[in-house]
Amino acid sequence: MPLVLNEEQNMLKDAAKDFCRNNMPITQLRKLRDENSEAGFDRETWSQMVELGWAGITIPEDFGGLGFGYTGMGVVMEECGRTLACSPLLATAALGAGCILHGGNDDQKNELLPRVAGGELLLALALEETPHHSPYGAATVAERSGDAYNVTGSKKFVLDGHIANKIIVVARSSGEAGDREGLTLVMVDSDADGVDITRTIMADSRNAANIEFSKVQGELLGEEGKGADVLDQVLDIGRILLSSEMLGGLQECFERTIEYLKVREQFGVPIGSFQALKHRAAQMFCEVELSKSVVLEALSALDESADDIAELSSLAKARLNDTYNLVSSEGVQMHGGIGMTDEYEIGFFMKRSRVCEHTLGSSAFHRDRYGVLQGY
Amino acid sequence: MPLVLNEEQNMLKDAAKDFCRNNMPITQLRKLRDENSEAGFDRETWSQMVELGWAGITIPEDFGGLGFGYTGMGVVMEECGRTLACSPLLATAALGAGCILHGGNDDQKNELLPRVAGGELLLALALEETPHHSPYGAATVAERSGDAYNVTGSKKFVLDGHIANKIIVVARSSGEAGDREGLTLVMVDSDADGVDITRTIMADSRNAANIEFSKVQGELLGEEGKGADVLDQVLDIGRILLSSEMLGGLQECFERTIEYLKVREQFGVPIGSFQALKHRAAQMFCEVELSKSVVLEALSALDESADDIAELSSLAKARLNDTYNLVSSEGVQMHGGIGMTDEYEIGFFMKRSRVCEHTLGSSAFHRDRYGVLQGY
Amino acid sequence: MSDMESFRNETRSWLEANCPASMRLPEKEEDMIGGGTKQVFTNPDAKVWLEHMADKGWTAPAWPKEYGGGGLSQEEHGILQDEMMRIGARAPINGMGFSMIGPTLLDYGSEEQKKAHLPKIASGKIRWCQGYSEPAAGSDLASLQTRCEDRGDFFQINGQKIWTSGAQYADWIFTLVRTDPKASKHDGISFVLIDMNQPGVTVKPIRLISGNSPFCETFFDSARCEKNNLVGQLNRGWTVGKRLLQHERSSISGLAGGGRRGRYEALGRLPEIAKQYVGEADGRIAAPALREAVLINQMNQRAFGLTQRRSMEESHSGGTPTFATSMFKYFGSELGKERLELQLEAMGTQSLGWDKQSFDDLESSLTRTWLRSKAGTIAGGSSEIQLNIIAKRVLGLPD
Amino acid sequence: MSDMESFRNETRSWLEANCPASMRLPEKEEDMIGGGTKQVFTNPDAKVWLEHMADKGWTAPAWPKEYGGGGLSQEEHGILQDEMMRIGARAPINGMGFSMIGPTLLDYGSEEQKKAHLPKIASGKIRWCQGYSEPAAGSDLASLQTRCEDRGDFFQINGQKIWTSGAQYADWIFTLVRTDPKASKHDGISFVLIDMNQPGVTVKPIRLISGNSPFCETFFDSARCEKNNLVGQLNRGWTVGKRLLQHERSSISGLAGGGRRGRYEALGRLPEIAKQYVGEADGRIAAPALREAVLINQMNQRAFGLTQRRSMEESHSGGTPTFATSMFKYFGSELGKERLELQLEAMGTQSLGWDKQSFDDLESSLTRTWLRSKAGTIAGGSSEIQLNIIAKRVLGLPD
Repeated sequence: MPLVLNEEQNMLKDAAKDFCRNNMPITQLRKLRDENSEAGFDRETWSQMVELGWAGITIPEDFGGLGFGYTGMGVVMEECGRTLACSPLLATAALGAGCILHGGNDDQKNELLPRVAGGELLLALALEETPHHSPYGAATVAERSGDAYNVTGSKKFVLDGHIANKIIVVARSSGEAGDREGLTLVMVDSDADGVDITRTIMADSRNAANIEFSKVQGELLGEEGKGADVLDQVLDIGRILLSSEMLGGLQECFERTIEYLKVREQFGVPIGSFQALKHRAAQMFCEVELSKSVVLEALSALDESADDIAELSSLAKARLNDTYNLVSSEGVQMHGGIGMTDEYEIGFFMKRSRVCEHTLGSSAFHRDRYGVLQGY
Repeated sequence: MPLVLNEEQNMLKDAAKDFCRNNMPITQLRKLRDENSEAGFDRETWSQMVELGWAGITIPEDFGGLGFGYTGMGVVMEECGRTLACSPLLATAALGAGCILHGGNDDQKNELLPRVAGGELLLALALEETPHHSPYGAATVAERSGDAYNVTGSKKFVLDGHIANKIIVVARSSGEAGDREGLTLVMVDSDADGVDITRTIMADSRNAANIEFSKVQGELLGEEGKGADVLDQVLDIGRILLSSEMLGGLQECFERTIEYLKVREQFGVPIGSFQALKHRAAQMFCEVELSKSVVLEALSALDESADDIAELSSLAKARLNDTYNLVSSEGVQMHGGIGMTDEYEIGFFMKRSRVCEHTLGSSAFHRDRYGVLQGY
Repeated sequence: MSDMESFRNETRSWLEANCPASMRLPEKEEDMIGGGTKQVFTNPDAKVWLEHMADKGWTAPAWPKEYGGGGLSQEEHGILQDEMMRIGARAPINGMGFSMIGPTLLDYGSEEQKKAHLPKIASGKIRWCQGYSEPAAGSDLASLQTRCEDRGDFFQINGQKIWTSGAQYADWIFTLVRTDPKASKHDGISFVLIDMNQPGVTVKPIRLISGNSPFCETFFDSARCEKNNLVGQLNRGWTVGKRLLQHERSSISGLAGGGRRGRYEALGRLPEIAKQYVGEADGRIAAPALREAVLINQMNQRAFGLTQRRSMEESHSGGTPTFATSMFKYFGSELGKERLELQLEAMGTQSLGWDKQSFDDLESSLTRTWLRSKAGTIAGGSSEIQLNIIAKRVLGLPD
Repeated sequence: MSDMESFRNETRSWLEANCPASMRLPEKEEDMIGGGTKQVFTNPDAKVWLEHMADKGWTAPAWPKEYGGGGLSQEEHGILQDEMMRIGARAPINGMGFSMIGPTLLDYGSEEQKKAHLPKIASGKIRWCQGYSEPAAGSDLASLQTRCEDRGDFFQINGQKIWTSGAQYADWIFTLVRTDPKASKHDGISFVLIDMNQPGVTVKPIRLISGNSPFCETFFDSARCEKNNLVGQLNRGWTVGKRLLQHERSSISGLAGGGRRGRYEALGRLPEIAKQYVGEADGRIAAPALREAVLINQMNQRAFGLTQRRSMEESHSGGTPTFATSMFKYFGSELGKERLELQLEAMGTQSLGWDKQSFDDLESSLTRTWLRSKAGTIAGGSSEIQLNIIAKRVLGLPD
């Protein structure tokens, strides 16, 4: 699997960098936060992203997408991560579209994917029921009723749940919480009867939702009881693309910190001349470089449907969690007092890093998973 | 519990410091190693230690000891640790004497303890059967036969096992390896029929033994099946006194390293002026100070028969393991090339630290135990 | 009955009689009393409790009685703290008057200054804040530029201070100013006390990443300072200022009284929280990597507490204390930061909420406390500065 | 069939025919072949294998054929390595001739020097060692004092080198010497090659904490060096020396070929060893804290390996490589050290034996490998030096 970008991917990356810098810098996030934006992202900017094709990068051309692959989507996510850009990319284009692509039947794909690529359909994946990522932890019940399914249960931390048009619910038709068998994916309309959505604003100013489902009627996605087969694939896609976003964020945070070390003077010299800070900076550099490699490898694995996607996804997510935490904490510490102010942007990276860490699996989760996959 | 030494303890400490410096400096350890000493310690020096009363510091005066308490013994161990002094103190005076004092009947105490204090009786505790400390792990069998017990099994890593006159064997009269119930302490003569001792020289040039017991006849110490009650107390004594020794070793190692940082010049300045090394030195200083506090508290707890001895013993051993490892590894690294040479003494501390770490419980063992004792 | 026993009994009875019931409940950060002319008492019991304690001199138990303190010996002070803890009594008042400028005036103030300022601190009438840092002088405190000029009758102050905690609530500010711009960096500095209730002093709160504004920028525009408010000698303020910093570091590290109660009590005990949020297996916190990290943190915390006690015992027993305040500041703040990171890990997504509706009290206060904890290793001399000090002053490593 | 396919087929057949069976078994450290006039072949197959490979030029596959190499392209070289790995073929020979002085002569040597020295390295006839460090010049390499004086016909060398690895087995030494004591530190240094088979050169092995003596002190007492053995210009040796250090760091970090085989193969796979010594529960290493640490180490190792590959791909694809050799030296040696500490933890008291009777091969070789691993972060530029280099050269932080 190649660990360098090809020419097309490099062009996409450059374009994404320009777009994010110009159209969704961190000042946009601050504005969305301070104005308590109803959507949590800017709909105008989203339309522009859709025009660039980003909502359908990984969707095959047959279904109205670009068919550009995961490495392509990864470089876009990375640039979004640099500016902490808020958009429905992860929830809709990675997780939601992934469920339809890997679980949906032809009708569903034909009907829904072009609408995703066209930016008009926003999706959310309602998975978690506890404060910790748990792919098979659903206790939410899916009951068959004729051709449809009724869903009852409560979900937490549903990314973009408050603005999705359709919600894909990870529910259970048999077994109990923790069982891999018996999971069933049911897609419901967010305005259907029995859906009660509470938007929750997180520390990074992004949105998740607590959602209650009471006998909500929806349609099956994939096979009854075999939802985990789809879910496993989709979650790995999500983890790897989120890792790409985190890679962008931590690089930006690291670069800003190095720059600050060069210009901030104390005791008559730039603080970057102090050896203790130099060594910590150099150690971070190593972690950043290792992070780039694992993300690239994991993206390539997705594009090539390699057989070690699961391992690489856990390798990437665990490493990116730890490195983003490290770099953002050191970023604040090395900026000193102004790093603690809301006015300065470095703190935004620290907040984002911790929310990312707990999205789709902490380091402890992924290290355990990696070990199990490797047989220890 | 006091965290400062009283006057008597301070006097003992000063005397111990002088004795160790003059009579058992690290050059003695090197000599014992290079000459492949039969005992692994210097018998002449041991006689002098006995004359100073050290073999019986913790043995009550009624049984011929000094009755000076554990804090007293701790300061002696600490000074021995500074010069990496080899002697039977831990195996005989702490573990062996502890078993007799806490497990023996009056006859056994009257007969044996004065001989321990007099330096003529050397003891060993045969506990471990695996490479990892396991207090209740004995599979070795104790079978009653009249008034005596026959012991069969094999033991590893018996400290000073090759020179002990009597060996206290942790055996089992019921249950299976891992059970706290059913342990029975049996004392056998090392020259009894069926005892097969293989001396093993460890990386720190000290001695342990692998010992095979085939139907070896011995006498009961304490109650049949209730050996763990005695063992728990004795092991905590051993752990805390070993921690005292480690405290001495790590302080000496730390001080030598700081001194080296002041005198070794590179790039025209003392290397101790480099901030990255300064910060690491200052961080070690904190760990060293915390280590002093936990050892003192644990020693006081022994002297006062406090109810948190077990917790403090694990607190101390875990911390001293980690700090000794840190300080000795950093010691070698900061000494650079000469730290890697056998001629220079700093490497001896690193070797001793790792053997100490695996004696009477690693940090993982003691952190787990501390957590269980605290209810989490 | 010994004197101490009878002191204990009297104290116990007096507290039982005088500490209102609501003052024995755990205290939220927003309920803490700082005193001063701008203090608002949302709970009238807090006012009563402050007045009772101030009457006894027990707001500042160890200060001499003539300055409004309690005149207690170290042993009596310990007994008072024990007895207050026994019934869970809150501190009647907190703040820099008690932890910083009070002790500094006791060391360096003139008799007139002690008489003028200490009783008003002890009674809670006047609240103080600190004016040390400046935008260009963070860790390099001595490079401060705020000018203080002799105008004959008085001093005139011009410049800007930053990180003046609680300046928006304070009446007076103690501050380091430059009185001789030509002298070398440490030599032209003086320590002066400035009344903030004057037109030349402006205060602007700084919003932090936690969303709170505990700190301000404070601007001096030809502010006036009477000459009797110079503490110590002119141009020798650095000595006074450094001494005060030690008081500050003790206070941040929890070495002073505050540490006894545990700074994160409101966030629950970490091991129990972890069990609650990740479950337990075989009596242990179910997530093994988290458990190991919690154990390391808690065991370090215990060793740290023992070391604080040892330090106090060593100084009582007349030996030379071998520790540096810097060690407590450094290690204590790093431990606290780590503890909060672990609590985040234990509580997962529930620890990262911002809007208070969807999260319970513990959860939303954790998010903000976590963010605020990042200042612990920056303010009052960063961890890096403390390590420099240990290396130089304690270990004697060369510059 | 493409050229590469046919090259692969030919190589495979040739290896099958020419690599003796015993040369396909895992290699113990003591069996490694270093060449030179003092080489003793305990296994005659090793000699046969070396001769076959040397005849093909495949001891130095990428060197030009005219200097005894194989003249292979990068791609062909990769295929050769793959095919050797496929059958588990040992390297026919190793050493500083290949990893350090050979590449350096290719970069900086005169045509005469290349012709004189490279073929003898490739054939295994001459073995080299390195004379850089001196007792007073460790990390501060450029402060070296060994004098090299012009005696008209030849240079005369006086001084002492330390950490000359394998000097007791070597025939020649490449060394940095001071040719102009008056010039500034970096300017008066030259790079010269010295024949060790002369009376003026004395070698004294240094015993290490591991009990082995892989390094020596090497003394020059009016040793002679022909003038045609000056590499590069007089007084410009620092440039040549630095370039060689990069080759050394690549080799220590495992960036060069060696890394492919895994440096600690003889010690077993860490996760399996851990399972064997502490047991397993539910398919996992039974000790949870150890398991977490092993996972961190192994996952870092994998990320590190990917980064080595990325670095190679970036340099092939014509982009500017963004990495520093220093990063690989630093991270690789720290990882290796950590791995051995973990193996000690896993194997407990069985990992700390000294006498070989009571411990098995794995156990007693581990003890010594662990001790030796401590040199990985010191030799070839310590971790501290590497971090300095990254901070300065890669990140551009100021001095």
